[in-house]
Amino acid sequence: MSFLFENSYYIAAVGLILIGLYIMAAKKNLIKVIIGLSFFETGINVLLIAAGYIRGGSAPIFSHPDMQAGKMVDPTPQALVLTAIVIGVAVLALALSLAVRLYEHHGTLNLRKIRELKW
Amino acid sequence: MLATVQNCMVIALTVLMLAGAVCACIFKDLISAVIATAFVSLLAALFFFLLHAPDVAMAEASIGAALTTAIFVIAIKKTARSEEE
Amino acid sequence: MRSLIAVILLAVIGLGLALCLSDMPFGANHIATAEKAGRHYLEKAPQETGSANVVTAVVVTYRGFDTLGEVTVLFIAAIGLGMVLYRRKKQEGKPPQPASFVLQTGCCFLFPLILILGVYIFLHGHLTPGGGFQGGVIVASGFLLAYIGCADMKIRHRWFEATESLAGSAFVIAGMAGLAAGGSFLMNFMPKGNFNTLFSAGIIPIIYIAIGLKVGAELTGLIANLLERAE
Amino acid sequence: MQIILLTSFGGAFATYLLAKISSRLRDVCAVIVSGLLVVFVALLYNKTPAATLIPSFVGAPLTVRLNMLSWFFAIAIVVVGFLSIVFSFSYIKGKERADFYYLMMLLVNAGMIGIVLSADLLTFYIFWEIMSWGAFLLISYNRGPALRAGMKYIVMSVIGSVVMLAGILSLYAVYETFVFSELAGRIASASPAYSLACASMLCIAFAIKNAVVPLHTWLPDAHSEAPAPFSAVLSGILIKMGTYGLILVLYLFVGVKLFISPTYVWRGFRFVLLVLASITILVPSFIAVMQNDAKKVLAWSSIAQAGYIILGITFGTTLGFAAGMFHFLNHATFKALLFFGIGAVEYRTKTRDLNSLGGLLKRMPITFIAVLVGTCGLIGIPLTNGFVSKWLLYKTLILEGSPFLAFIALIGTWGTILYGYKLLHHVFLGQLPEKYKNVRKAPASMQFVLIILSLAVVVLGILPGIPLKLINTIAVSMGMDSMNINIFGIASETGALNTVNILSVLAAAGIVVWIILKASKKSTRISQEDNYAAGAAIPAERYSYTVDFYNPLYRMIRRYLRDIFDEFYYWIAGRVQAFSDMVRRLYVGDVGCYAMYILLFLSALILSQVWWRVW
Amino acid sequence: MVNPVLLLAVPLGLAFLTPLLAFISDRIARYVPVAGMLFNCVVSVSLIPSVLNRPIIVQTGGFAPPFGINLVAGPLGITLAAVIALVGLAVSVYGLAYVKEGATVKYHVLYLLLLTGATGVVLTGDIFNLFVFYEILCISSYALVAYSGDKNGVEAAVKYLIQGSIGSGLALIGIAILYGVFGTLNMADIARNIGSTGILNTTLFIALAFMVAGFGVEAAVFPLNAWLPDAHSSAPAPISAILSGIAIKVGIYVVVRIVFTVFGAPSMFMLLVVIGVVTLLIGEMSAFSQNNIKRMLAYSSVGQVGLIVFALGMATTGGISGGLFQIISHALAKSLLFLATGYMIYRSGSMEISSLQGMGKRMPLTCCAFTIGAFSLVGLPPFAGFPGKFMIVRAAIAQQQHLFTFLIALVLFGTIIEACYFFRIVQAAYFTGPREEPDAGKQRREEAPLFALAPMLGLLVFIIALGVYPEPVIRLLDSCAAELLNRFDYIKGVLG
Repeated sequence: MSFLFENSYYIAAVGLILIGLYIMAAKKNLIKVIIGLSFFETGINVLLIAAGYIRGGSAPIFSHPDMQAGKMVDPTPQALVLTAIVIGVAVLALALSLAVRLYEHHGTLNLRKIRELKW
Repeated sequence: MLATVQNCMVIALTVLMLAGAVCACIFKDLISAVIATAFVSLLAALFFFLLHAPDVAMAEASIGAALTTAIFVIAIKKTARSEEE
Repeated sequence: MRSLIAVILLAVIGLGLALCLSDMPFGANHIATAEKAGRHYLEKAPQETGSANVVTAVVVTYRGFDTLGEVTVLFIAAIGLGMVLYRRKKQEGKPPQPASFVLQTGCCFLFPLILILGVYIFLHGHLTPGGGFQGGVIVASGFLLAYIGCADMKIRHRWFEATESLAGSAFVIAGMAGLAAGGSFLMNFMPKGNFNTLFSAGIIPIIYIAIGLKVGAELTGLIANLLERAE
Repeated sequence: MQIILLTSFGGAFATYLLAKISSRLRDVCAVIVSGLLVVFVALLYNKTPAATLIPSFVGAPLTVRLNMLSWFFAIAIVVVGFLSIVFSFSYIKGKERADFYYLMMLLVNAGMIGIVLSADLLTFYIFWEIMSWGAFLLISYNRGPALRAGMKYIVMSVIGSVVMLAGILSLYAVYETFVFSELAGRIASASPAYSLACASMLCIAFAIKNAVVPLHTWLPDAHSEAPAPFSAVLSGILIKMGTYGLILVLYLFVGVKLFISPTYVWRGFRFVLLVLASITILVPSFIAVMQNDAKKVLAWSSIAQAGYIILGITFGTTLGFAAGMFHFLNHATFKALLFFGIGAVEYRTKTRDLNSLGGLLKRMPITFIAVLVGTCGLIGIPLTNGFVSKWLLYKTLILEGSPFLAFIALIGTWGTILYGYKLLHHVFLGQLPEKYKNVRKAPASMQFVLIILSLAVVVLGILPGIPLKLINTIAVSMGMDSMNINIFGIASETGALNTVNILSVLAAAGIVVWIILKASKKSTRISQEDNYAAGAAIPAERYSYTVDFYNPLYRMIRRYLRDIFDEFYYWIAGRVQAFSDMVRRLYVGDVGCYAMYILLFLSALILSQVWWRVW
Repeated sequence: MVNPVLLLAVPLGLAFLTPLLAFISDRIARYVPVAGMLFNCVVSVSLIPSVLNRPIIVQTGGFAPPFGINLVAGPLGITLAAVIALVGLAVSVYGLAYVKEGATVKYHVLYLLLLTGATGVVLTGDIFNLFVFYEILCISSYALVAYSGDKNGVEAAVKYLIQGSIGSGLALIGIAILYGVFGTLNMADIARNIGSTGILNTTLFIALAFMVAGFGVEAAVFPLNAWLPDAHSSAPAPISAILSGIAIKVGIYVVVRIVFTVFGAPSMFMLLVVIGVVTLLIGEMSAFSQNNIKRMLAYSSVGQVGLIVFALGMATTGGISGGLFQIISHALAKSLLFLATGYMIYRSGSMEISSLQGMGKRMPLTCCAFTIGAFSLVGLPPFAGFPGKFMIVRAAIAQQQHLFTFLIALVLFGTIIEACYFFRIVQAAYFTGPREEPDAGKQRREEAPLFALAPMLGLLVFIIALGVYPEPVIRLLDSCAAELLNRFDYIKGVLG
């Protein structure tokens, strides 16, 4: 149980990453694949934030003058995750617009059927 | 005591989150899957908050839960709603 | 069959990740020593940047270059989306169905409030949680609401394009000004002001305003593009 | 030296550029360039300049030098090059892309000059490659079947150059130098296995270019499909670059002392080369008999003649070396002559099919005489240069106790006689087909070339001492015994050769024959139509042409003369193609699969670390 | 001396300004990439002499390296930046003529940003910043592949996007692990923390594995390169040229930088070598029986990537500078090939090799450019491909190991296959098709426009110049190799 207590954030992160990858590798529908991509990215973000957490720390904002720097969580991963989230949404938007275009051309989003480019 | 409660809550959230993800994977109706995705994003935002990352939590909530879902829905509206052909 | 193979492969990858994570126990103080960047930021950010929100300090000054790149990524996404959905001839789609009265009124009522919230968030990025991105996204969601609710609202793309272009250029110009004034790109060359007040932290609020406007305009343009294509 | 290279390369491009202005200017420029080259090379006789082209190219200088050996080759190159350009004058006129043709001719020529001038392996390789791809473009020039020939050529050529590269760099890896003179001293002391490996790699590369038997398959197609002037260059000179390379390897790097030393390794190596050379003489000679395409006959004959050269050179004695070198020179003259002659015929009749030609003796007399002289040289009839070199070769083989090889070479010569006569007869003798009634003489520029080369064949046959003197100098410079040369031949106890004696004997025999002929009954001339046909007049198209000329022989040996190597190579190529097609199926087009590839790669890495800790 | 950060800031600023300029006139916007790349070209070339002695460390925001993001303008970075700018300049000039339809302004903006991303990747000294620029590069190439909006383009873009985002996600996991272990993102700092253990522990290795697998997607090494033939064959010609010439090279750079400088993992070198050979063989074999010319060129890029990775994996000065030389020569030659092919396809309307018949007559200069590019790729002197291949083979043989002897035999086998299919195309272009009378050829000539020919000829000049006199470049590359091999110098240079 204590293992679960300790690592539930990590479990959530790894779980999201793996589910995301599974969807991307095994699912046929392009929208599903993009959903998988978004899970994958969310999982990585959770992983990064969890890696930057320091037990007993507070948010890295000096909202009161008496706050101590020693008692704060690491701000760097948060900055990274901010960037990563925005990159994620950019990729997602582009992917969805491509999906719309793909649907116009092929009339389907089934990736098993969209195989004109091969060999 | 408080710590234990919080831990249990985190475990419950984890289970919920992964369940949501699995649901999104299983659902044949893409709109439902997208809603599940939004739910997962929301929980992730909650996680960020619990991990003392309010900036990220805000970003994830507004982007992951709101904006992404909107884009998904718009895109699904223009394509096919159901996963099977 | 494929699912099975995928599960096996993912199990191996999960195992690898777990092995890694066991090396970085959850909650450990990995930035205990002073030469770690995280520790440095926490301890020095208020003096060096004048920002109360350390994350903002990191995002805008210490790792400002990342942020510039990130803004660029969003810019690329907006432009790329426009390009992918580009249509040679603008076809006249059927006029969108007007939303119900309740929705319309609600949207029109909420729209300015959301905009104000967004602007507030990116103005106070150096003081409270939030910043240019969050604010920008909120602004964009306001516009999304307007698009859905107020169907007759037509905002010309050119304004968004102009805004994002100007804001992006402002970011780069601010960086260049730092290069000219302080000898290094994106240098926080302006006076730090009083700690924990609105007009403090040098160029951080300026950059965050630029980012907020840019992100808002880009995401709005993105949604507008997608929506237009839909109808 | 730099002037030579500059003229050759610069001239090639200048010609191409001038061609854009006018085609007349192009012709003039091409002739001037190739003529200048002849002059320059001739002026450098007996001089040994050396120069550095580029002080450092991928860490080594590019250097050139001239010595007797390379001068010997260079003069042959520039002369044949010059003649082929002159010959091209009318041959190429009115064909498409003539500018390009001239550019490539001159470029290939320049490449070959570069090869013989180069002082280090790197320079050698660079010029070798320039020559190879230039030749590829020229071989493909005629389209149609030429494309296949060109592909075959370039694939084998690339294989050859790749092997050569490996050989060169293996040498470099140990000795850290490309320069011939530095390598020459050091290899002798290397371990036999290592030097054997390097030598065989280089030998394979050169054997491909020289078309030694298991690696010869590109040559028949390439020679027959290339434009006639280039066939002459190809056969006369280009494949002999392989010979030059072999000489470098065997006599310079390995060293003649080591090469003919009785150690196990080198004896075996030499034995293999000798056997291959004799097969190269024997089999292609008879395959040539079987061909019905004039240029194919010559092409197979080139392989066989190259076999004589290799046989002489791999023998390793002064006499053998002299035989090989002299035969190289002779082959360059008479084979170029034959290709030019057949080219002239092709130019006028637009065909190379022996069965549909015939009786052109009256129509193209000069061409006939030239081809006659060339064939005599090819067969080795006294008073032509081919006789001298073959005589030297037999002498060597018999004296050094390899009568078996001499016997094989003799059988090869029988084959040569057969196809030589077939060629001559099918083209020039017999009946003249209707459609060639109005064939004109070859153009003047072609005749000029033919005459020059015919003279060369005869002069070299009567005065073999001129080149032999040179060859003797080369042999001595490479550490072999000297021969006693006079202008009419060799005067020594073992291999006395004097063309004056032969000349007088022949003259006497000729007179005797003439007297006998005079004294006997006069021959009567009979009209073509005057043969028995049951009283009916034979229509012109039913004239008996000689189609299956050597039918009994053909039936006898056909079974043994399949080009199994060619078939084998095609089989390999087919396998490779099929396998490549299979590999291509890896990219299935399903993006889920591709995602799996990525995951597979990652998990394989992780698994290997977690389980076996390999990294 | 110019600050190297301008190499990134100026094109970025220009790209942001382009939509504004487009309000004034589309014509001005078209010239923005040309201006940006010209600037980069001049700046990076002028920086080369000064970085040869010691790298220029550029701080951003005025913070010392482990705390702020820094750019490391070492010999390797600046050389690659110069190559990027040079090829980018040529291709952008080509784009002026080629890109006529569709969202042209957006095309030019994305194009400029793609190259900026590539420049950022090679210059940055911070691993997360590298990731960001890598994403700029990737995302703009996803979009540009779909530029024409036709069936194949969109399909290829979708496939590319999916694989590319899996790759970048995996790389980000690797970065996260590294940060979790060391608490720093500066590459030099990470390298210092890793030290010179030689053998990595499991955690570090897994981080490395994630990063290699992630960045390897863009580098297109064997199991990760399935996107490449699709994307390169479906993109518009200038984008294919950039993807083949620049983007995959940047991927290779990232992998090599991580393996050599950040981790200093000698145990991975052998893996690189083996992957390189496998990639080479599979690429060349797949190209062997292709009928679609662009797809064939794309597979040939795979093969070349294999060769480059093989060379870099040898981890000797000769091998690395050979590999880098091959990067440059391949960037020049392959972009030349794609540019030439672009107009050939434009004129013939088909990508089948058989449709190239008689191109030698119809577009002689384009065809000549194609031929020389092909010869250079095959490695024939006197073109740029020769010194590269020569150096690689020399370095491999100089290893004097049986394994390398075997591998080099495979590599040379691949080269032979490559020669086969390129020569086949050259033949098809020149020596097939209707035979024409010399006079009739004049009116059927349809040469590419001047703006397309000029960059091709420019690249051609570089190819020949490099092939004839490669020495200055090799000397430069030797110091690049030294930068990669001496990671302690790198660390000291950045952290002081």
